[in-house]
Amino acid sequence: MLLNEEKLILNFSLFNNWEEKYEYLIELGEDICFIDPEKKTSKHLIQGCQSKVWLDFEFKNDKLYFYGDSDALISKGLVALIIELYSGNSPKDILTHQDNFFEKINLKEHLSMTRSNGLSMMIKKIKKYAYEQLNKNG
Amino acid sequence: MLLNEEKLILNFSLFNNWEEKYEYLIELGEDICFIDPEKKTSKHLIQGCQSKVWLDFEFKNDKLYFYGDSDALISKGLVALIIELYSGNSPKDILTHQDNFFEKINLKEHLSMTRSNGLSMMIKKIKKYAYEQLNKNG
Amino acid sequence: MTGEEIRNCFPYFKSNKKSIYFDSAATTHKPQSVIDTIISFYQKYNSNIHRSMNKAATIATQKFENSRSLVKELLNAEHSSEIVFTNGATDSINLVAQSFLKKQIKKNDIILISETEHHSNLVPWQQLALETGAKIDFLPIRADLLVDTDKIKAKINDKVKLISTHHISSISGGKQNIEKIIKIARSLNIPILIDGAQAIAHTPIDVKELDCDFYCFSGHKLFGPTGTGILYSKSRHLDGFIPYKFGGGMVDNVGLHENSFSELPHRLEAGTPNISGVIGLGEAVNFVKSVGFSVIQEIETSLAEKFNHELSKVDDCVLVGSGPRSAPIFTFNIEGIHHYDLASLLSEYNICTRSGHLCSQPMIEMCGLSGAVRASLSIYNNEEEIENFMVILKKAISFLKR
Amino acid sequence: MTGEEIRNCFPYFKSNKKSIYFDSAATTHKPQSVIDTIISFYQKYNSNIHRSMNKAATIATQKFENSRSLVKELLNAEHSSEIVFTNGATDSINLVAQSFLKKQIKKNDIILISETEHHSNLVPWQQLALETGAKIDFLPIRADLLVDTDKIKAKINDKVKLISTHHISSISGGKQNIEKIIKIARSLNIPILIDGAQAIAHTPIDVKELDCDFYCFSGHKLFGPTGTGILYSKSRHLDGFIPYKFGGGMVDNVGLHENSFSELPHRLEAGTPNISGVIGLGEAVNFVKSVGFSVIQEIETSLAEKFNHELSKVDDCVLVGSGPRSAPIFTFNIEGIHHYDLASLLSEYNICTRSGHLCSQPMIEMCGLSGAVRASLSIYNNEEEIENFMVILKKAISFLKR
Ligand SMILES: Cc1ncc(COP(=O)(O)O)c(C=O)c1O
Ligand SMILES: Cc1ncc(COP(=O)(O)O)c(C=O)c1O
Repeated sequence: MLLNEEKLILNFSLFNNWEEKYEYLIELGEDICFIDPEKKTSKHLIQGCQSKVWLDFEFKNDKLYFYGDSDALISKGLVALIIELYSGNSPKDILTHQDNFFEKINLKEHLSMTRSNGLSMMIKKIKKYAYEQLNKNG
Repeated sequence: MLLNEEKLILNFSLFNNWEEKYEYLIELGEDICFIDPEKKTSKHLIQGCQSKVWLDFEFKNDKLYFYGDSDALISKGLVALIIELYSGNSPKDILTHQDNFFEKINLKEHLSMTRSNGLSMMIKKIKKYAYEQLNKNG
Repeated sequence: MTGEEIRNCFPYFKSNKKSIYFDSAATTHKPQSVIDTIISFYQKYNSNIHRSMNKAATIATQKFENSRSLVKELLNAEHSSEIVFTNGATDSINLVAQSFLKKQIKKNDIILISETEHHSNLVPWQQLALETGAKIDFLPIRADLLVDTDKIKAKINDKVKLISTHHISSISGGKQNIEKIIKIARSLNIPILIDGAQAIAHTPIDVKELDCDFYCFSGHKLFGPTGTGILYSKSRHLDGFIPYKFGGGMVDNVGLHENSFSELPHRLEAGTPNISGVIGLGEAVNFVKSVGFSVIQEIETSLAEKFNHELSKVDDCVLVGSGPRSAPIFTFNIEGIHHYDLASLLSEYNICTRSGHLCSQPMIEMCGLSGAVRASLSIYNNEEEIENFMVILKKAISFLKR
Repeated sequence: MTGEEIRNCFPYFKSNKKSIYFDSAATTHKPQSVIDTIISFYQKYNSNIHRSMNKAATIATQKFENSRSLVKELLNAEHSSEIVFTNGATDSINLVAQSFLKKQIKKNDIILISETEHHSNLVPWQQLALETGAKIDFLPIRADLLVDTDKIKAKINDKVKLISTHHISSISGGKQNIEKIIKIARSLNIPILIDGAQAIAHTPIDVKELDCDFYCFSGHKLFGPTGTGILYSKSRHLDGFIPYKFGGGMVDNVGLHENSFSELPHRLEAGTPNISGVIGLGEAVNFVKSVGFSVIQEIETSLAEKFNHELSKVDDCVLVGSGPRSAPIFTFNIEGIHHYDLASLLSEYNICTRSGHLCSQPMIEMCGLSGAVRASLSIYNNEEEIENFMVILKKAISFLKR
């Protein structure tokens, strides 16, 4: 389990319908850990055929922290959610984390459309960063 | 209608079962207008993936005459039948002949498997010869 | 047939009473008769074709070749042998690129397409250009996003070795003046390919009258099975096609080092084809024939008018391409709302649309957009669905704009 | 499952009570569950995949990708991304030739195959050789028509850029010692492709254990739909595959003159794929899993023994390939009778076999034949059919020998 995972699953379990879930997502997106605007370059861009996602990271005190953004409200919320989930964890915990989190919160749909949005690519990238950190230090 | 067409359709209509039809075909093949054995070369060969057919022709008194052979009994009978049908007719009659003959005698199956035996290729060749003669003379 | 009767032919709507399917430009549903044809193939005379000498194989082969004749009639081609079965429009275009154009195109030659093509009619040419040193050039486009036929000639010179463009746009539903484009190509003796993927279900095609060199489409957009496609090619080009897939079924005589290819079109259809798909496609053609294009066009025109009228009442809605429509395809954005957000919400409301760059990124970018939402209708849709769609669209907008 | 229970899964036999289907090497029948999967796709969640953001598309995409995982498990591949969907074994082999080998093969390089290959594993290499100036060379063959693994090394030098051979023969049913062939290729660092078209329905495959570079098969020979196929490729090769079909669905970012390709394996799957077919193939894999290869092999071994025993009592019968069989495939001639005549008669008696050169002309000619009759069985056949077949075979022989 990652740091915030339980809390997030609990939050999502409280919604009675998708409207509430989306409202929550959109709110999450408003408080996203923003990527430095100067870093919104192709280097940090994850291109889906529908929405754009930018992602950056930082390694501090043996933990990974992520920063991101997206051009669409809902995907920004999803990016914020993914950041909430992974930020502040150790590379090892991130790498070994099983992806059924999104099934648990019933958002798998958004994640399975690999090529619509950049989200599953984003998770791949997060794991790649974790892998690289692990190899650098270990 | 070609010269022998009516007679051939009548003959086939007399059979009660396929055994009789095949016996008749095999007999027909025994009396085939044989192609000159020297002409059994690749030039006169029509290659199917199952049986081989050789075909030659002659143009005499404004009529086309065909000679052939095959390496299998039944296709030899079919070749003989096709020769019976077309030989002795004018190029024009051959060219304008409609191919439902084989439906009428219930042998379409053998003809439709284009690439199993050379038969439909053989008919194409016969029509091609007829076309060439017509253009030479007309 | 009435619209209601047509809808009843499609079992999808019986299983999906609550959803609205406005994604027919991506793929159409299949009438029960097409599904039954596939079932009947697998249950009754399943067999490989062209090869085996047995009764099941004979029936299967005849049905397979009968589909070829049906497509030949649909397009009013001259001969059945001008109809090549492929896996889809994409495959057909690649076939023209690899088997026809590649052998005759040289460095600095030009392939003339447009910026408004679907990726499938763009990327194969980009790649061929990369490979051969040829160049891509683009037909001039008018404000209505269609080719400006008055200005084509300026783009043409003796370096142009092929023109390829679409018949009806997958974005705007607009119909090119392909008659005129083909006439120009013809007069200059340049081969022309028409991508009919979005036209085939909406308008009758007569390749003899059009006099185009190539015409292609996908079965799955004509109420037929997935994994089927057609390339029509004039015989005189087809004769020179160099196969680019090799194997069983396309060779007559095979030696250890060389072989001779079969007659056309079999030479271009290597391996066991999608037999059930092709036979199902034949039935789809029968279905279209039984409805008739005059009925199809009548229904679709009235659906398009209704949709257009209703959409015009939605605030801040901007359509991509505003000319007259030959297919009920509407691509739009709501100002201030991201298309991804809108499509996500529509999806939650059980509406099937498509959003994003719609496999036409250059065109979308040419319009200054990052994407859009597309609602594409077909003969089985009805006015009630359009009304419900508008209600939900407005709900989604107010949710996102709150 | 018992043989009887298995047979009952196949509706073909209910519609064809009087016929004997011994042509499973050409194509297998489909269990009702596979047909139902196709019906259910078209009736319930028909939709294009990977592109549209809506519920039907999500289900379709998930089922499509689930088929990839099922095939990955069937072959015990490392990653799902090593499984590329093609249109059939022929298509898979062409993909390796065009996308993998072509870019690295040069004049006088050697492609090592055998004279006993199916045309689909021969003609693509001949053509690539013609195109590139490379040469085809042939693995040594033993009297039992299998590759002589003791003599392979003599054929190998640093010019050899690929080895390709079949797993189980479509003519003799014999199984190559591919374990050993692969080991030799591996030790010399030569990529090796195994054509598993005739193996996939008869024997479990473990590509990790085999350690081959490529493995391919067709869905329609594994109780699945037509128009589907698989190429398994080790990731490290796949990374370097240059797509040879371009279009929608295989590009991430498209500009007017260049573009970037999607991640693997999508990059190699341009255009709308055979969605219903692939989903049906997944169900076919489930079916095979539910029967299990131990049951399959038990049934087939006993059928093969029975067939062999009965056929040995037929006068003047000459088998092609006489070694042990790993699939119940019997190719034979009756001396003095042309295979075409025999197959024609069997067909009149409602027996489905195949005859001719069986898409393996070099092998048939190597055996000094112009063709042969092939009876190929599968798990749904039974002993009674074998007995009836023999009675009819003898009738046909006496008819032709009269
Ligand atoms: C205009 C156009 N061309 C080509 C295609 C490609 O069709 P397919 O994916 O069936 O090969 C499409 C389908 O989206 C299209 O709309
Ligand atoms: C050994 C072998 N390889 C390849 C193939 C080609 O399969 P397909 O025609 O399904 O592409 C076959 C099928 O006949 C075969 O038996």
